[in-house]
Amino acid sequence: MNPFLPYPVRIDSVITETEDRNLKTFTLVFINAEDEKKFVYVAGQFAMLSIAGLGEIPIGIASSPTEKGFLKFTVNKVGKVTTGLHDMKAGEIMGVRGPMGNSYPWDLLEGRNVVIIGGGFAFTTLRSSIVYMIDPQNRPKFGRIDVVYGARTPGMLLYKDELAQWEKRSDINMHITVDDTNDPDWKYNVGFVPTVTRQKAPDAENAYAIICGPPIMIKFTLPVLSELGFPPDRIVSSLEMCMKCGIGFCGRCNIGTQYVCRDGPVFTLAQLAGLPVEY
Amino acid sequence: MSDWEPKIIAFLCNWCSYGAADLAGVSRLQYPPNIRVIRVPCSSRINPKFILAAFRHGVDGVWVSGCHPGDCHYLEGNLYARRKFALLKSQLEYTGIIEPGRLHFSWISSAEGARFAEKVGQVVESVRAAGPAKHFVKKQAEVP
Amino acid sequence: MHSYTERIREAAKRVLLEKRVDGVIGFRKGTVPFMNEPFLALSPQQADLLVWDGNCAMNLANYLPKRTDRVAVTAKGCDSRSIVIHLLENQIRREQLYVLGIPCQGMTDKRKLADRLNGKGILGVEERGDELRVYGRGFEYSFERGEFLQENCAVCEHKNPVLYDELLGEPVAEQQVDRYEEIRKIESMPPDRKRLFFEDLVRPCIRCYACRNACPACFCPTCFVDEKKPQWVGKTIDPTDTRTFHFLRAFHMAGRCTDCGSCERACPVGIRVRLFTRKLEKEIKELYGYEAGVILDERPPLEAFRPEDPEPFLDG
Amino acid sequence: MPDICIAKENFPELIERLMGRYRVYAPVERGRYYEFAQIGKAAEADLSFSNTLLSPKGLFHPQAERMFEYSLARDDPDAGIVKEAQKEFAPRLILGIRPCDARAFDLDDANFDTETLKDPWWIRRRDATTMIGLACDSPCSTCFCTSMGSGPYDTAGLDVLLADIGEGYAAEVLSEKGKAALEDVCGSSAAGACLQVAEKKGAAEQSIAAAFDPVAISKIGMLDLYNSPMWEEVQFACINCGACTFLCPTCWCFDIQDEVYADRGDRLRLWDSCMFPLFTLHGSGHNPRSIKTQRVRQRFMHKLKYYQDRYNRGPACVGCGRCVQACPVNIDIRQVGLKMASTVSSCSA
Repeated sequence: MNPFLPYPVRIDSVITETEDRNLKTFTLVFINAEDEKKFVYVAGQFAMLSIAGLGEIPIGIASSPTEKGFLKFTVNKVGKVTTGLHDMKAGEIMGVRGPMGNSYPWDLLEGRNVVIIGGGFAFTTLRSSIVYMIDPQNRPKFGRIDVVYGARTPGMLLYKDELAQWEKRSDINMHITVDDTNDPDWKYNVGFVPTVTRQKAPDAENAYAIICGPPIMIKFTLPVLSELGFPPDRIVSSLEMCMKCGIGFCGRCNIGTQYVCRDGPVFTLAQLAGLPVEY
Repeated sequence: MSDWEPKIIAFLCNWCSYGAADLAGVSRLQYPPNIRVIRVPCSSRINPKFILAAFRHGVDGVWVSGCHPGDCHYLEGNLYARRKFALLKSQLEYTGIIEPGRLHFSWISSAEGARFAEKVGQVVESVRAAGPAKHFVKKQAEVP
Repeated sequence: MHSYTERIREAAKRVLLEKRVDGVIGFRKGTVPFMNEPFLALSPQQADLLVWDGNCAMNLANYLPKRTDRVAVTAKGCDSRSIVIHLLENQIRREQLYVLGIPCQGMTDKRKLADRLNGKGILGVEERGDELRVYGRGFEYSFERGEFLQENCAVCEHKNPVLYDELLGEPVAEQQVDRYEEIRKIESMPPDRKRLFFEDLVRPCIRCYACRNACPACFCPTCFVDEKKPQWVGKTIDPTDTRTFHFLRAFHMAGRCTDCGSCERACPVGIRVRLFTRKLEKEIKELYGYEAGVILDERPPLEAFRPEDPEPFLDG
Repeated sequence: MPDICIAKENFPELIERLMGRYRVYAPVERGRYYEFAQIGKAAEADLSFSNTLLSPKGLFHPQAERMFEYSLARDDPDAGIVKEAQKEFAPRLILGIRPCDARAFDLDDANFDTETLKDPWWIRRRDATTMIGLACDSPCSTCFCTSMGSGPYDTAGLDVLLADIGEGYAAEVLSEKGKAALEDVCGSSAAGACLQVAEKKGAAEQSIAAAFDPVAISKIGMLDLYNSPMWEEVQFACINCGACTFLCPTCWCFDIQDEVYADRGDRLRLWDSCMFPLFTLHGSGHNPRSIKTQRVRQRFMHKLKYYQDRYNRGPACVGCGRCVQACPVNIDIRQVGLKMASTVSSCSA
């Protein structure tokens, strides 16, 4: 098994998620059925998306292991590969390599309340986690589930249809927010993620917080979580790094002794405190 | 070999030589079809990287044409470009990246359609004489 | 001890104590023969570590761009010319600088010596005036240092600094030499020979960019080799890629290179990269009568023009 | 303990015979320098070399390597599918490799050959290669292998170690591969050479100066070292070229790049360097190691601290001294190591 060789996949659908058209969700289907069997993943892991002629990029898996028959990735258009990917259409061939990295600590999360805090386009592996947890098979394993998810405007929220569905459910408490809006029909929260987190004040008792988002959001939300009583070893975050191999060989994504691709990308705040601040 | 035709990239200034190409066209002047035109805002837009990239990608010749010195749309663009071209051409030939006859420069105004057509012929013949480019073409990296 | 060493230490301590500068950039004694380490002395105590000898070849102008503090810098002829280029290109302000000018007697070429000794391991080297004593396991030789100057020093026409606040020694005699004999030899080769010559020249290149980074005139925030959209040069050691790299690197130096030799000295595989830059230097001198870094009130040649500039690139 | 002695006069014949069974790589003179290259006849191998300018790591981890290839032709049904590039992994033998360089491959195994993930090209080249080392009797002034847990007669990573005993080589067979390589060699008993080899080994080790103690560094807290003010002084001279990393036998970091040639393309693996800002630059423009101090610190911390902590098998440095010789500005890992080893720990790690 060559860990550098991508599985060939076909793009099944492309959905433009946001009003700025910079985020698209790609649904990928394995060309060889046996490859799908080998690609066993857990929420919080990522994969290398490979486009022949352009290169590879590490992207968090947005689909849930409970969803069979496809993989979903939501990709922000930033560089050479992502721009190339945004130009691709349903039916075209590309590659997927993985799954990679650890995942959210599901063994520790079982039997706990889970608070999910997400901002902007960093909601992808959080979607995977939510879909996984609210699956009828899995829902009994978790206590209360709170989700704080914010974007700049209503049009910048990912997975809008699903958010609306989750809002209607009683087994998950959604706190959707936008920084600002003049949409008269907006019926959810307005305000930054840290503020909304403080307002909704999820109980830290027996709870883990998973937080993903832009650095500025994380910076201002962490003190709120501390105030609410979350200790550093129960605050979990997923890091981003420049990666080439995704399996700890190429040497660029390390923070001290830890390779973000292999030992991460998910770390607790307690773990990060023991590492250089180089991310 | 006999059916080889030179492939030439022509960087033409929007304000003069590109206009001359147009004029040659509407005047129904005949010239060889070997040039692929890239329109640039000024001959001083040409970065040495462009010319090297063209040769790396396998063209047989490159031709840059701009306004006559003194007639630059931006007043002095081509006056700066002259110094760059002088050094570039001598350095490319000095380092053996290209043989003489592959890289051409000219000044052609938008009124000189006939001169444009004539110049295309000269450039094509010169590149044809130099033969197919072989040495600076990146076909596939020579790696294990 | 080299006579300059004392003077540099004295001047460095003085400008530090007078708070004229925040630091002094010079060299401290190296850990291997023929090497000294560029060093920033921040206190009079550290100033006592500064040294000068024939192994101070690295162009210290390299350490000036983007500095925000005030620094003194020891400058040979070539360093001072590169400082002039920095001033012309707004990489540092004159008020920030205190230049300790050093009339230069040339830098030692360790490769020439290694060749003479057939690769015998040199453990130590001592300079006594014009004499160079080298020793190793079971040998000791004495040479005339003048025979082992770096190539660029041997043909240097600006040994004395062109710009300084203080000159730390009597000016040395300048020489008039033929700088371009070898360049003309290459020019006279037929095209195929030229191609093979330069292909062979850069064949050992490992793309470590030591030549690029040792150059004081290299300070683009993003180098052309790192540009991605589009990518102008491949990152492999394929001959097309290495030749593109060396060509464009040298071309960026046109009219800005002071032939300090740092690039060639830095190359770990010994590529004579000055064969690229010196041709440009020659052309510029012939076409525009310009020498880099000698005059402070004239723009470098590629940022200037004259109406009567020659047009040798036009056909026929 | 040497097993057999091979007379020098019989050595060319031995090389010729090895060339019948292996692709043989040996030190070859290239003007001012030596490099390991495949030889076509025994006389090309020059064992009188001190060491090669570049480390032999390129034999296992080439500076540029084709990993995969693909078609991009519109009418090709397989267009866009990345496929393995065909490569040759026929048996080969490296003759005359220095013990420090051979040990480097053992150290890099920690990266490329893990329990769960294996680098296929590294592994196949390692499997296909037999290494006959040559002990060092005249180490360079920049050598400090003995401080890094290696030595001029180190056997780590080797299949055979040769020691020069004047009229011949005393060969110590260290593995099955080594045994196979020398199976049809007619040499004399090495019993008489034991004492001589031990003496030479002692003398060679004695001639290498102590540098710094990596064990001391392993005991200092990672963050204490990371936050030490020493890095400001160490980094000043650095010009951020990649000479140290590219010459280093243990530096393994690489980049992956796609190259397109008309309607087909290659996925290449290329040496990369932590000294380059691009190494860690995110697509967003953010760079966790954007300034020189961070990159210089990363190089030394990786070699002397992170690797030690992660794998508990000494530093990722074999003391070959190439970086000391090649650094254009004389940044000397021996000095940096001393500074690191004398860093004060805030807690007893």
